[in-house]
Amino acid sequence: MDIVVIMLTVAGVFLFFATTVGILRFPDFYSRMHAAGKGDTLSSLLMLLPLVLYNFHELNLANLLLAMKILLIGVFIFMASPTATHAIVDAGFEAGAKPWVKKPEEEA
Amino acid sequence: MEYLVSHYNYWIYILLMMVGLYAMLAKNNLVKKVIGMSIFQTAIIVFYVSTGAKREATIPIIAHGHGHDAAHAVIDAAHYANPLPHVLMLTAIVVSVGTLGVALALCLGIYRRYNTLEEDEIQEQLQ
Amino acid sequence: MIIYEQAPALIVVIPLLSAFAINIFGLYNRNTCFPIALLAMAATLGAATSTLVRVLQTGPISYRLGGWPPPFGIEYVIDHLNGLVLVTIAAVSLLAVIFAKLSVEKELPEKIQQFYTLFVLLVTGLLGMTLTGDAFNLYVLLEISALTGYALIALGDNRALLASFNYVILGTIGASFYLLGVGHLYIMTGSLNMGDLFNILPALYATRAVFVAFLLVLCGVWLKMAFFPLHTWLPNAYTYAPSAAGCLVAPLVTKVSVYIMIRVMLSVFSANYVFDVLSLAGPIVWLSVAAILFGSIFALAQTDLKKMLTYLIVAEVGYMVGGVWLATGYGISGAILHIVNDALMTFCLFVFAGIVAYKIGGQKLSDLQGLYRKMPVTMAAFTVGALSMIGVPPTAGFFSKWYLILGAIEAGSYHFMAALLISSLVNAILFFRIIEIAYFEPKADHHHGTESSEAVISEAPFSMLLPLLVVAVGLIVIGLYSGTIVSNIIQYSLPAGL
Amino acid sequence: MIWQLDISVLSLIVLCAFATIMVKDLLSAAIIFGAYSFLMCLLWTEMGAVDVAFTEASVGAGVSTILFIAAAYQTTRIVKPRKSGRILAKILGLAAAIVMGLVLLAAETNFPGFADPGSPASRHLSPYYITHTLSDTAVPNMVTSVLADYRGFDTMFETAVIFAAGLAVIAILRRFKHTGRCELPETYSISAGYQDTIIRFISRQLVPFMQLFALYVVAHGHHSPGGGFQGGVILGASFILLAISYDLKLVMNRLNEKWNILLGNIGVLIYASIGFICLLMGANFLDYSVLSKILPATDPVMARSHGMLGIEIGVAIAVMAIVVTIYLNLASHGKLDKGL
Repeated sequence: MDIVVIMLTVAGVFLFFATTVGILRFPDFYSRMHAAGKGDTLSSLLMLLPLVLYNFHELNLANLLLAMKILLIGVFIFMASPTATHAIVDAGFEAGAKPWVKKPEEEA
Repeated sequence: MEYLVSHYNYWIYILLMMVGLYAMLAKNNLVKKVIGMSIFQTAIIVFYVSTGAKREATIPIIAHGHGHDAAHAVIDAAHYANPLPHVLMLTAIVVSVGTLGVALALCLGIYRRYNTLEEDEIQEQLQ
Repeated sequence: MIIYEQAPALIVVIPLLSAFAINIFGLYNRNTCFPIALLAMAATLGAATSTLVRVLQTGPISYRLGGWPPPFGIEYVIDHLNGLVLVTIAAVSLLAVIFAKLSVEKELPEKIQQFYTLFVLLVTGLLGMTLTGDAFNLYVLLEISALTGYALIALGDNRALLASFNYVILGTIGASFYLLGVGHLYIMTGSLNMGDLFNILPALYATRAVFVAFLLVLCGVWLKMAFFPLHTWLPNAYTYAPSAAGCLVAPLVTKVSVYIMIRVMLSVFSANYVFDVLSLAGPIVWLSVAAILFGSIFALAQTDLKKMLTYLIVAEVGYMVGGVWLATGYGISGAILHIVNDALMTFCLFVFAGIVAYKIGGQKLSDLQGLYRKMPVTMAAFTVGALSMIGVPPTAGFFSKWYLILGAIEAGSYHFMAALLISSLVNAILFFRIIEIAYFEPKADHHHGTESSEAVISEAPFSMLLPLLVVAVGLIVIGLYSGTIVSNIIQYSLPAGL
Repeated sequence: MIWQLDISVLSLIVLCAFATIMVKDLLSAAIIFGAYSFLMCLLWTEMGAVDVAFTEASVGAGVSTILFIAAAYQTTRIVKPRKSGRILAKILGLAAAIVMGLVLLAAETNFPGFADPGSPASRHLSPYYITHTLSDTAVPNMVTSVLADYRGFDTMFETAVIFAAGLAVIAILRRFKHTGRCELPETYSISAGYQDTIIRFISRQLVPFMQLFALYVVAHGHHSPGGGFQGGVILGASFILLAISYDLKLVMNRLNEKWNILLGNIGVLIYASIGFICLLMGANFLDYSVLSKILPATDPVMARSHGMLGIEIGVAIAVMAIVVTIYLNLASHGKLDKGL
């Protein structure tokens, strides 16, 4: 059990790290939001799951309720985070942010 | 080291207060002044909350406190953080959001009249 | 007798509940706002007076809110000092609400309902600040009166918004300093109740933290009362406020801050600590001398009636702060008496300015020409207020100044005495200038100059005249009875040993 | 109390504070200020002040940020550089800040150490609250019991402060000239401008859950962090979410201006009237224990608990209405027609 918890947490932290790197390093607005939207959602979930599992060390009603609450947070993040990313991208599109393309002379 | 661990909170709150006060007095943009005001107020909240913290103590909610028999359980004050500063700061947060609303409303009104948020430009228009 | 026992709570609860009543009924019919506000203020005055009478009969009262014993719950403490201030606040706000009726209908026809609600809430805040015996509760009420004050000032036209914004920034710094000072006291003692702090603090008088706490509270209150170097928000804010709001805010807010300063100095700290342990009295008296001179000189330079009055407020705040810090019995009595007198005098003059704005429309001194002919009653009442401001017997202003001067002599602060005399002289020049202008007819080169010499009497409406007359009579009556007030009320609020 | 964590969060906070006041764009400043508030929540949770953290999360990070954004949207987001020759204010501000910092630093050396269980603040009043909250009021969350009962009078005025703030915003911004009373459209219609279906759909799905959660926070404040204020802010936030993803009209259809003001009044009135009823029944103002005479099957202790629930509901109603009012007025410049 503990091993699973640790592995999931480490995976979550790694993904968070990758997201951050992505936000900093990607070339344009859209790909940065891509990193933020996808990476953030999954890594948050990966951080919450081990918390749920960790709670089951001692199985009783209170812990079960707590686990339910944490899962609800996960559901909320799953809905809200991509929507927020979508909204930001949408706003960026309306504001006229140009997607990054390879330099024309390279293509030619 | 011992001293640092037991006093770093106070240093940080003083630093935040200085940042806030500087922004309130020296910034030219009115909304920036309001932001400074919020920082100033949160700094005071940090100070108060620091007074309520207690080593080896948990959050100020009595565990397993449901029902009437719980009233007879022995409660040790050292196990729970000090609730009083928390209560005071709830009030302070509410007051600060009220002040924030009023200050921003004034900013909007000023912008409606002078069409700028910069203090020096408003002063020029007044002269 | 529920009413009798619960009067301390009722003083605050009546205006609070009526504020909501005004707002709810005002949604449906705007004409209900004024009667409710009037009734509420009258009932508040009744409760305040009965409380003061009870204090005079039985000594200080303690009222436990929520029924909890003092250091744990919040406590109201009414003694002679705040009983007197309470009655003053309640009386001035009753008169102000009478004055406000027509003025609001003319200046703010759209926002009558908001105006009265904010007005009554402001009074609630001021009364609560005066009543409370809990240092943190005072902060909350300070913020109520501050927020409503910002809004009332911002309702005015012409530059009021910017003035109000500056007031928000500086007022928040002041309130936050007060809060931080209370926080310093809390971290050192663990208590928030003023009486409790008074008992615990003596053991900690030697620490720097308590000294800094005192400084912070003092600076916070000074910002709120616009004491000299920290006064910059006041003149603009009070000048551009609507007349009806100015009549409430200008007389009361600074005075209540002075009361808080006295309360903190004498009931949280002690006279012994403040005057003997700290060596601040000398510099602060000098500062108040500077405030008096600065306020007087700037008042002399103004051509706008209201702005002149606001600089006079800055000078008057100097009187009271200096009087308290003289650290003599006479000085403190004079300062406390001056809280009452100055509230009435400032009210009188601001009501006059409001009537001028209502009838004539302008606030420039030159607009006042020929007023003695046009409004003899108004000008008579104004003259009483002006004489009191100058300090001519038997008006009230003379007696508080007399006590302050006696205090200055007793303390040997001759510079403070000199400043008082100079300021009286400046006031005399100022007000005689106004009276002179008002005596003269408008220039005959007016296109209907022949008609104006007919001396048409067009007095202010009765509801505006009434508060002015009441307060003018009040100034003389209080002047005549000031000996009684000092020996029966103020005497008991002095710290022992002075 | 993990001081390493504390210090890292605190240094991030300081970084955010500097960034907020340095950045040349008001929108960025608002967002960074939101991050600052969230870090504050983290800090306070870590110090054991869960209720304060909860409030800061809903108010500081949520509503304040939205208000800043609305203000920037209605005015301008550009911060112009200061004109030359106006450095006096800067020097003055810096001097004031440094003097204040030094004075506070001088006082700080006298303070008891951080989180010292033997400090006066932990020994003088607070043990009474901690040990008596259950026997006096039957409320395990002592923050709630101190807030609503021992110091309930403070809280009443705190609610009055927020009410006054809402009223002040109306008084300052609201312009009645255009419409005598609120004009509502016949049927709800999507306003002009590009609006996204995904955002609308998700927001609409989330709103009921947010409101349910808010009610839970209000009702469960006796046993867990939360209470009337936090619940009210979340309720208000659900309306703000609707206003952002759709438009102001949709919100005004459900909660028009008159109702908003009325609810704000009613909320505080509930609080004050409960106190007043106690007074009429012969006890002191806000002494809920006397309510046991009129509430069926309650002893004075439970009456206190019920009284607190009553006032929490009042606080929640008032705060919700006022938060919505402030937002609507700020976002539409007082015209309440359209906005962010």
